[in-house]
Amino acid sequence: MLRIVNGKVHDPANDIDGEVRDICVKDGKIVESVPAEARRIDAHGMVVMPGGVDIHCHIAGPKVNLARKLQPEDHRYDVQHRTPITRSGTGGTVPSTFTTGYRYATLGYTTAMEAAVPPLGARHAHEELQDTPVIDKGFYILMGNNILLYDLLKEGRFKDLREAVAWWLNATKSYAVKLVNPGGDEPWKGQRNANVTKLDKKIDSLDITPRQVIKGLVDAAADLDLPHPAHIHCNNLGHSGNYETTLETMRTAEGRRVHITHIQFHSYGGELGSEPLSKAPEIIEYINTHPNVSADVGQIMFGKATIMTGDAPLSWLLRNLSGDKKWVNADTECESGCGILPFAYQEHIYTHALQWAIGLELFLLSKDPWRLVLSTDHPNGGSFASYPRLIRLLMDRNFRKEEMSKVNQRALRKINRSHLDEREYTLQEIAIITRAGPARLLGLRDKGHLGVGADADIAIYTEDDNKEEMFGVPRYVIKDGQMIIDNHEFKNDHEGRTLHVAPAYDHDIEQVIRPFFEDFYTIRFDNYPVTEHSLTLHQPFPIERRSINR
Amino acid sequence: MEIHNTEIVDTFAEAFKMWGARVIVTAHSPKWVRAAAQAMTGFATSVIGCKCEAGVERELTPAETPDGRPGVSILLFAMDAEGIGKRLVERIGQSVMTCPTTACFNGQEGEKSVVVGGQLRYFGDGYQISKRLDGRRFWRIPVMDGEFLVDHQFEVCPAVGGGNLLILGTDLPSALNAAEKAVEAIDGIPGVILPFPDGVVRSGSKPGSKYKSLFASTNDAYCPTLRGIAPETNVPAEAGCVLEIVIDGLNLEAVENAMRQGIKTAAGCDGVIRISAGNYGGGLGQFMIGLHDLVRE
Amino acid sequence: MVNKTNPENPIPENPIIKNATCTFCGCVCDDVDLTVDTEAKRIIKAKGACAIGKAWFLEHGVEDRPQALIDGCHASMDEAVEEASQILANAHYPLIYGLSDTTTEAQRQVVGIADIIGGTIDTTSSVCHGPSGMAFQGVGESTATLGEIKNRADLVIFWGANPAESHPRHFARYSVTPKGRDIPNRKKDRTIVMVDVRRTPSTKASDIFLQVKHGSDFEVLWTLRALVRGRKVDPAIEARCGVPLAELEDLAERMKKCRYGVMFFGMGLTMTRGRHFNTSALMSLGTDLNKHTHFVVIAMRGHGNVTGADSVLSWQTGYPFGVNFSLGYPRFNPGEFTSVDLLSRGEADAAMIVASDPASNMPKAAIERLQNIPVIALDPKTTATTKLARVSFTTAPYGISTGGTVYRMDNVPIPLRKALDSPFPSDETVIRAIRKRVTELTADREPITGDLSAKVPA
Amino acid sequence: MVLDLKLRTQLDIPLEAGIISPDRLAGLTESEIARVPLIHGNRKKSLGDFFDISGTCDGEIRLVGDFTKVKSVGSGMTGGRIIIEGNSGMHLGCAMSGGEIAVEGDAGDWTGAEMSGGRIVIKGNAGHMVGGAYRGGHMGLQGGEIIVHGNTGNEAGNSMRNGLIVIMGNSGDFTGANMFSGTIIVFGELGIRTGASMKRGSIISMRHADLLPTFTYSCFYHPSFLRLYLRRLRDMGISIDDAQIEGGYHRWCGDSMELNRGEVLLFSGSPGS
Repeated sequence: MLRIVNGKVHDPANDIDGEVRDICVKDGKIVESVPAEARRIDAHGMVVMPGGVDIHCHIAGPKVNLARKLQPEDHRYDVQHRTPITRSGTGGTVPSTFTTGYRYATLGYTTAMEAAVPPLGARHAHEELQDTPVIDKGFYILMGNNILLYDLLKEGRFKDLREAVAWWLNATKSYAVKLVNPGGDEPWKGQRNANVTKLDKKIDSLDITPRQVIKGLVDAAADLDLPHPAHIHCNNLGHSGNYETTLETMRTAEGRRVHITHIQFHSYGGELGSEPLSKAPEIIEYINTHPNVSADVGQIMFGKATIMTGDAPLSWLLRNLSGDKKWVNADTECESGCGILPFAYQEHIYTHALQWAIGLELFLLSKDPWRLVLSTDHPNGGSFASYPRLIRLLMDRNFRKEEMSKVNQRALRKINRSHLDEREYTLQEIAIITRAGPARLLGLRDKGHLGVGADADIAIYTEDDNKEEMFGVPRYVIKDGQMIIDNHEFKNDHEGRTLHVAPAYDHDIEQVIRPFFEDFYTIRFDNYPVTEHSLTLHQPFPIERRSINR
Repeated sequence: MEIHNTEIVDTFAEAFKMWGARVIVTAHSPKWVRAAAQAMTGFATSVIGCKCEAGVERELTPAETPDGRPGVSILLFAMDAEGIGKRLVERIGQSVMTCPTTACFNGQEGEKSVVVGGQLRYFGDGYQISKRLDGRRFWRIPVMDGEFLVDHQFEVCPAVGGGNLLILGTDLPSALNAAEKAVEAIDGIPGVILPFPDGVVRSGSKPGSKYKSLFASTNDAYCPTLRGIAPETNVPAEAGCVLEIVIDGLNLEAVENAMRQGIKTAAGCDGVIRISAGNYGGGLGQFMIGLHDLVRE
Repeated sequence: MVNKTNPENPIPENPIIKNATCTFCGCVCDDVDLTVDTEAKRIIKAKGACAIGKAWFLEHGVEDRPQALIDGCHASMDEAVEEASQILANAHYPLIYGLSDTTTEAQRQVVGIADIIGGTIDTTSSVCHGPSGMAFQGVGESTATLGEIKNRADLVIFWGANPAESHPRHFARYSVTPKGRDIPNRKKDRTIVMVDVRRTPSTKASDIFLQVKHGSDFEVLWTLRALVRGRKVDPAIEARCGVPLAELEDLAERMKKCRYGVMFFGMGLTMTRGRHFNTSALMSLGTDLNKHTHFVVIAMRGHGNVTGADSVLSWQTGYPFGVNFSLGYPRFNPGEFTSVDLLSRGEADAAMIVASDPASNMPKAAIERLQNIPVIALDPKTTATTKLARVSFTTAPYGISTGGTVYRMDNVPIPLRKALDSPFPSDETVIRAIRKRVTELTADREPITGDLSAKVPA
Repeated sequence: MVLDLKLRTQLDIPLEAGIISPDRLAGLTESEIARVPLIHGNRKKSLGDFFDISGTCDGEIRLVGDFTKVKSVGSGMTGGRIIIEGNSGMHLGCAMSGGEIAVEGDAGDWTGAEMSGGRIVIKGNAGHMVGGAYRGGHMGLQGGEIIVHGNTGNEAGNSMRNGLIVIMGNSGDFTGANMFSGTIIVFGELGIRTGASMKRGSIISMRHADLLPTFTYSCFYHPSFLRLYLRRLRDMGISIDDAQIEGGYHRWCGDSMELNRGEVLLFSGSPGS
C-alpha cells in the first residue's frame, strides 16, 4: 500500500493538470484511499504521471532477435551487470530482453507494444516477452501480406476475412492487426525483389490492389471492435514523394478508425529517386482535421539505429545506399517479409537532418496530442533510450534551436522554420503523447491514467528545467503497485503481463483456414495456435461480437 | 677592414624572412636524381620572378635517403608557407613525378606543414594508395613505370633569404674567378642554397623602379657603366665588374656560415678590390648581417 | 490432445497422439501420429516419421533407471539437486554445455543459472553451426522459412549437406518433392543442385552434381561470386576446385535466372577448413544474388532444438552461443568461451551438461578435462557423459514425455506434444530446482560491478 | 622505477587482468597495488593474491612468470612499457593506444586486437586474430605496430584499418581478411585465402603464395614504399636481406568481391622467377 503525497499530478485522462493531490495504491491498483499506516512518498517538487506507454517499438520476436544476434559489436560496450535482484544483459540499439524491460522501467515506461510479429513467430515473440521483465507488453501481428487473406479478399469474402482475422488474433494471442507495406511482399519474394508503388496498381500474381488490402483490414479491425484499429506502416516508406501514398492510405479508411505508424517516414515530398522534401504540414493537416486517424511520429534521433522492418524492399534499398556489409532478409511463408540492417543517422547528412526536422514539424504542428503520439519506431529511428532527449526537444525551444544549429542547414532551409521555432510542449501534453494518448489509442482502459481502478503504473520525476535529465532519471517507478525504482534505486524485479485480445469468432472459419495450412504451410494447423497454457502472466481482452451486417 | 688586400666594406647584407622546405628526391640512379633535381630547381632564382627560390643543398648517398637510393636534397624558399605549398605541388608534380624512377620525401621538421602529396594524389584518379608509417603519411601514385611515392605533407620552417655578397673586381675574369671559388666553398654547407645560375648573379637589383609596374630594377649603384650617370655609385673607379652571390638558408646561422666562407674565399683573389653586400638601408629585410661581424669572429 | 476413439469398445484402443513433433533432427516434423501402448509404456507406432524419427520415438520406453546418481550411487532428486548446486556454486569457472536437445523452456532457465553462477554457457552450435553464427554476425544473410522454399523455390542447392541421411524428410516436406503454391508440378518445377566433396545418398536427388575438391568450398563460392558479378575467372580454378569453370559459369547463370533460389548448407561447409569464412562466402553469395533475383540461404541445423538454443541465448544475452558471465555480464568470444576451447585449455573447473554427450564426441583434450572435474549431466539415457558425471539426472525425453517448444532449423517455433508419462522430471523441472538452490547458495557472493576488466569483448 | 610483478601461483582458471597496465598502476604504492582488484574466474580477488609485488610503476611494469592464463594485460593502455618475461595470455594489449609491450615468449589469441597505437613485440609465436577485430565488428588494428618474431595463427590483421603487422615466421589462413587498410609483412609462409574480402591495404610476402580467384595479377615491379618499411624494420634490428629491399615483387590486386583496391606483393628476386 502506498500514498503519494505533495506531487504535482499530470493525469490528462482525468483532466488533472499539475494539481497537487494524493495518489493511493493498493493491490496493484489506484484506489480512493489507503489506511494511514501505508507507506507515504513525499513527492514534493516532483511530477507524478501514469507510467509511459510505448505504442510502437520493436523489442521481441524473430526479427528483433536476428537483429540482436547480428550485432555483437553493438552489445560489447553497453553491458548490464547482474545484481542480486536483476538479470544481466547487454544493450546497444537492440538490447537483450531483460535489459529491455529494465531500461524501459528506468525511464518510467511501464507498457510497450512490439509492433510487428509474423503470426508464425508469435510463439517466439511470447517467449521473449515473458523474458522481458517489469513492463506489460503485447504485440501486433503482420496481416498485410497474408496470402490466405489475399485469397479471401480477391474472392470478396469479407465476412470470412473478418473471421479469419479474429481467428488469427486468437491463435497468436496478439493485440492488434498490423499492416506493413501492404501487398509488397509478393512482388519482393515472387518477382525478383520488385515492390508495389501505387495503391491502385494490381499486384500481378494476386489480382488485388494494396488499397483493397488496406480497406479490407481497416474494416475487419473496426467491425471486430478491436480496441486498437488497423496499425498501418504505409507503402513507399522512405521514398521521396510518398506523402501522397500516406494521404491516400488515410483516405482509404473512409472515416473508420485507423492508426498510421511512424508517419514521419511517410511525409516526404519531392520526386521519386531524388532528395526528399518536407510534406509534414500536409500530412498533419489531414490528421488534425480527421478524428478517425491517429498516428505515432517515428522521430529519428541522431546516432546509431537498427533498421528492422517487415518492409524488406526498403531495407534492401537502404543496404545498397549505405554500403554496410550486414544485411538480413527473412521471408516468412504465406505471411511476411523482413529486412534488417545496422544504421546511423548523422547530423550532417541532408536526408537525415530533414527526417529529423520533419518529425519535429509533425509534433509541433499537431493540434491533438491524443492522436499524434511519441515514438522513434525503436530502434529504427533511434533507441527508446533517446525518449528523454526527444521530450526535451519538444519542451525546450532554446535547446531545439541549439540542436538545429548542428544539423545540415541546407535541409533546414527546405522546411518552414517558423514551424520549429515557437511552440513548447507542456508537461500535460507530454503526459498525453507518452502515456494517456497511446493508452487511449490502444484501448487500454486501465492504463495511461491515475483514476481509481487504473493499474498502479506510476512514474514520478523530479522537476528540472533540463527535461532530458528529468525524464531520463525518474525518482520513483511503480509497476502494479510494486516499487521498482525507489528514490533512484532499482529495488525490485517484477514480471509484467502479456496483453492480448480475444475476439469472439465463428469457428467455422477454421474449415477455411485448415486446408490452406495443409497445402501451403509447413507447420500443422493444429500446432499453430499459441495456447493459453504456454503463456505465463497474461491478460486477455475478450471482445464480444456485436451484430455485424456487412 | 682588409683581408689579403681586399677591402671588406663595413656594411651589412640585408636578408629577409622567407619560409623554406627541404625536399629529398631519390631515384634509381644518380643520373635520374640529377635530372629531377635540375628540373625541380630550374627557373627558381628569385621570388620576384619565379615565386620561389630553390637549389640543390647537396647530393645524398643511398645510406642517407629514406628509401636507400641515391638522392639529393633540395631547398625551396618562398615568402610564406602557403606559397611553398603551391610551389611544391607544381614543381614536384611537374618535375619530380614526371621523372622516371623518382620518389620524393620531406627532409626536415618544421613549424608548419603544407599538403603536397595529398594534393598530387588526385593525379592517381582514385587509384592512389595511402600508407602510414611512424605517423607519417605517404601517397603511392600509380604512374607508367610503377609508382610515384611522395610524402603527404612537407614541413616548412621560417628561413632566411637574400643573404648576399658583392664581389667587386678589377675586371670580369678576376670577379668571375673569385665568385666561382666562393660558390665552390659554400657548396656543401648544410642548410643553404645559392639560387642563381651556378650560384652567381650579375643582375643585382634594388627595390622599386621608375616604372610603376616593376618591383625591382637594376642595382644602378653597382653597375660600372653607370658610374657618373646614376645618382649614386658604389663602384670605385678601378673596378670594372661586380658579381653577386645570393644565399638562401634554412636559418640565419647557415646563411652567415655561407657568407663567411664566401668572403674568406673571395677575399685576396687576384683583382678582387672590395667585398660588399646589398642592403636597402635596413628598411626592407629583417636580418642585417654585418660583414665585419662575420669575419671578425 | 489425447484422442481416445470409440468409447464403446471394451478394450480401449491404444491412444493416438496426432500431429506430434519429432525432435530428432532440425526438420522438426510436426505431423507424426504416435500410437502409444499404455501398458508397455512405449510408443508402438510413429506414423509419418522417417526411419530415424521412428527409431527416436519407438526406442524411448520408460526404463527402470534411477532418477539420479551421485558418484554412481542412487540418489534422491533432492540429494542430487543439492550436490549439483553445491558444485556449481563453488566452481570458479563453471561451464554449462549442450542444450540443443531440450525445450526452450528449459533453455531459458539454464541461462539463468549461468548468469547467477558467473559461468560460461555454450551450446552444441559451437561444434556444428557456430561458424554460421559468426558469419551471420559479419555479413548478415537472406533467409526464409521452409514454407517459402516449398511454395516458391525453383532452384534448390544443397552445399556440404546430406539430407537423405541427416534430415530424411527434408526433400519430401520442404525442398524437393512437395507441391507448392508457385511450384505446382513438384520436382519438375525445381532444379536441384548438390555441391559436395563426394557422392552421398542425397546425390541421386539432384539434377546437377558438382563434386568439388576437399577443402575448396571457399574458392568455389568465391568463384561463383565473381561470376555472378560478371567478372572473368581464370580457368585454372579447375585445378584448385576440381570443377571445370564452365560448370560454375552454368551454375552462376542458373542462380541469376531462377525466380526464387535457395542454398541449404551443412557441416560440410561449416566444419571444414575456413569454417565461418566458408559460410560467410555462401551468405554473401546469397546476398549478391538478390541484385538479380530473390535468393535465400538456410543452415541445415542438426539437433531438434539447437536453433532454439541460439535464439534463447541471443534474446537473454545478445549472443547466440559461447557466452561467459564471469564478469557479471554476458561476454561473447568464440575461441575463448566456446566449450571445446575452454575444456581443452583446462580452464573449466566444473561442468553441467544438458541433453548432450560431449564425452563421446569432443576432442580428446576436452574429454580429459571433463574426466577431471565435477560434471553434472541431465539426460534421458545413459551416455558416456552421464557415466563420467559426478551427478547425473535421468530426465524425461522432450517431445515424448514433455511438452514445450522447439525451434526448427528455420527459426519457426513449434510446440511439442507429450505422448508418454514419464516417472522422470523434465529437464526444465530439474534445472528450475537447481537454479533455485544455486540462487540461495550464491546469495552472499559479492556481486562483480564496475569496470574491472579491459576494453575487450564485454 | 620499474614495477615487478611476479606470478606466484600456477593458474588453471584465467585471471582477468586488464588492470595490469601503467595507466592503472602508476603512482600506487606496493600495498595499494596489492589491493587492486582483479577477477579470478568468477570471483573478485586482488593483485596481491597472485603476485609478488616489488617497486612502483612510473611507466614501466615487468611481469615474471607464465602469463598464459592472464588475460588482457595492457589492454587499453595509453603509454608506458610492459615487459613480460615469459608467455602472455589472450587479448594482450587489445585496444591499446600508446606505449610498448614486449613479450619474451609466446602470445595468445587476439594480441593487439583493435589497438590504435603503440607497439607490441612478441619474441615467440602469437595466436589467432593478431591485430584483428572482435566478432561482428569491423574495427581491427587501427594504428601502431605488432611485430611477431615467430608464427601467428589465422586471421592476422582481420578487418585492420591501419598500422603495421610484421610476422617473421609463418602466418595462418585468411591473413588480412576483410582488411580496410594498413600493411602486413610476412617473412615465412602465408596460409591460404590471404586477403579474402580485403578492400584496401597491402599484404607483403617473401614467399610464393596461391591467391584467390578474385585477385588479379598486375605486374612485376619494385615498389618504392616497401623499401621504407623494410629499412625501418632493419633499423629496429630485424634482419632483412638486401635482396628483399632491392628486389622486385609480383603485384596482385584484389579482392574484387570488395573494392578491389588491396594488393598482395609476392617477393621475387628477379623478373619471372
